[in-house]
Amino acid sequence: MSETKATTQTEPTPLTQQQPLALAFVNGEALIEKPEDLYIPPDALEVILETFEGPLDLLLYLIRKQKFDIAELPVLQVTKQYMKYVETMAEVKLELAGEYLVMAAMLAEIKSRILLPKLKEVDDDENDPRAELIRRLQEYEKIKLAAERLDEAPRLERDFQIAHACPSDNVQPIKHMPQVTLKELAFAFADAIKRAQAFKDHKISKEVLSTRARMSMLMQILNPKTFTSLTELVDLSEGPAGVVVTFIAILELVKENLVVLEQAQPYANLHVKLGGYEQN
Amino acid sequence: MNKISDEQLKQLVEAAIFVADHPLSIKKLHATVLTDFDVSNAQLTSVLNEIELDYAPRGIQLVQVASGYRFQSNSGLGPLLSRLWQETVPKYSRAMLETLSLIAYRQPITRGEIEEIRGVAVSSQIVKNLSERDWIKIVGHKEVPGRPALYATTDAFLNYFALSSLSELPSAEEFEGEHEDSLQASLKIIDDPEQENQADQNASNENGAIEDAGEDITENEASQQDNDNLQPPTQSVH
Amino acid sequence: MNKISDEQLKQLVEAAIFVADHPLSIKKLHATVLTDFDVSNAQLTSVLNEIELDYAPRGIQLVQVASGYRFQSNSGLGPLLSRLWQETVPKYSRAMLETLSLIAYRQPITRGEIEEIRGVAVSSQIVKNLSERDWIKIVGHKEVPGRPALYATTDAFLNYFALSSLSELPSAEEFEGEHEDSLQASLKIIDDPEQENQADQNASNENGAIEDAGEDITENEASQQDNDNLQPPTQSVH
Repeated sequence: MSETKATTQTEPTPLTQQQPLALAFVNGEALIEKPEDLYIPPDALEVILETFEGPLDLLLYLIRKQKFDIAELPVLQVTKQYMKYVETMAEVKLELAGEYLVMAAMLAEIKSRILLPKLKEVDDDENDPRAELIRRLQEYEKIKLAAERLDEAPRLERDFQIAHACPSDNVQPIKHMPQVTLKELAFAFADAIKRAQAFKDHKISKEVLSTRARMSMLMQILNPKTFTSLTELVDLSEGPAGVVVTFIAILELVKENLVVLEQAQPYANLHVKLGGYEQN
Repeated sequence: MNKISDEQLKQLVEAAIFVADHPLSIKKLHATVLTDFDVSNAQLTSVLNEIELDYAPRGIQLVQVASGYRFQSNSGLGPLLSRLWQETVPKYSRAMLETLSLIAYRQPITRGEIEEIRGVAVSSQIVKNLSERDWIKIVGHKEVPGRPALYATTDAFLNYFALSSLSELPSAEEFEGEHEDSLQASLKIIDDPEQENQADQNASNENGAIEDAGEDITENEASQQDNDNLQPPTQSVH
Repeated sequence: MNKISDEQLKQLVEAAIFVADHPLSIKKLHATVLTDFDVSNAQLTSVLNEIELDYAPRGIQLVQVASGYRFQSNSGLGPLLSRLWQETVPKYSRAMLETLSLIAYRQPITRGEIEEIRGVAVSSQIVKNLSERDWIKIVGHKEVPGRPALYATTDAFLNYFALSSLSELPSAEEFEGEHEDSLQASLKIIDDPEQENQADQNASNENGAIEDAGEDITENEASQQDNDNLQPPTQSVH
């Protein structure tokens, strides 16, 4: 900024001057084209910036716009223009600026190395940051073009659709049923019987409170006409286990669609009667 | 193993490809509809070639994509056929296409590597979208600190673009030629400080008006501090 | 209104019917893909007839159903094409096998009786699956409150297990030797005290944790798999 300010102070130029002039030299030839995008109203800029995919994209645009070669990387001109974009960007879209600022710093560094003969001698061949930037620009441009090409390539939905025919009615999926051996069957039976006996040996009053038996009992207590309150069905003398069995038996009956369970409102008492829910 | 005539084989293979839910590979054809028949790969390939030729003058064609053979409408009919659907065809953003292209051409690649080449962060949304479309998948992890995921494209990606393999993508080298630059010649010019200075002077002198207009606006609207932050070390040069 | 050649019309109509999600009526064709073209109904019908004839010798046919035209595979190919959709039903659960065995060995039996022996409810799905496989059927009702269904096995069940009568159902004892052998084999690794100690030592040396042989093996396999995952991506690319 102060760089340009200095220029302005020493050589004030009227703002209206706009005739086309050689702006740069490409391969030794003067380039006479006014880059019309040098000044963009900030409002428009915001929109334009959104179309750039990042600092490399913006840089590529500036280079291509003026028909420079990437490999020539006219650092001085491009840096100036780039800075303008970045400055405006910093105003309108601060959160975007991070990546762009890194590039700005890199451009500035490259520029300084070109302009300072001393630094240039030291650095010369090895480790030229400009070479690295050229490599990155070329690499990015390749991908940019590849993406454009991919976008143009014929694709499903937009350019073609899959052609299908319906299978005739007699096409039915084939189910492969699992294989079962007699041995598995015999052992399954033996295991079930062994376990049943183990239950019996361990006595258990659970047998007394079998869910099935309780379900049958409930079926006999309940009637299909009137609702019975859940509290009437629970026998507190059976203890917590009895309450649980009764409750499970009711749920089991509901599952089998043999009783209807109703509740007027949340936390209200539950009522049960014989009958099923409408099957849908 | 039963025998099947060429005519029957052609009908069966054609119908199978038409009714299947997914493209059918030669292997899949053997394992399903041809399982009872004694059909050589050569015989099958020749029948597929015949079918391809049969459909050449028609509105649809037999194509080989990554996961097998399928029929699809001619690309030229796309815009007309799209009238069959209410929805508009999805468009993909440049960020998405560039990310996808990088994964396609440079796979397996990490997110960090994509960001390095594109010069901007890759949004999680893009990676998520591409994964949800089943166009990319994680194929492993790079053995560097953080073990970042390595991405690659899928067969579904190739199917979508009607490609049978990645080698059918335009070669990356083609893009290099598009703006053929002679690196040698250009470096010579840039290395010549006089010319570079001259060009710079030209630019600042003759273009000063337009540039200044831009600068003024920037300076007015941005705080001095912001400008200092932006200021590269170049200011000492002039 | 644009003109369209008979050849183009045929291609377009054919492709439209092939790619549409539903059968296409003449009206729908006019309203969608033909909307810009000056095509009479007679012209369209004649093109549809032509397409129908074109496909007569092929594996699929143009057919007219209530809602319009569609392509459909020849019904003669139905049984072969069915092989494109094969589904493997998962292995039967323990509950399923025990239920089946109780019906086989204790028939006729009610669901309640099975539940009493097994100590848990028999899911309706199990009864449904066994009935669908045609291995069990209801042979009557028990004359107790609720008149529960009595289940028995079918002839199809006997045929599957190659039994001529239920009396041939083996007892578990007949397999007893085999059962123990297989059990012993599976327990062998853990039963071998020396091996376990060795594994134990390895585990403690390597990561200070005490792990048994089984876990150690799993860990090795897991890391092997991880390495494998890293390799293929580059190969699968080409």
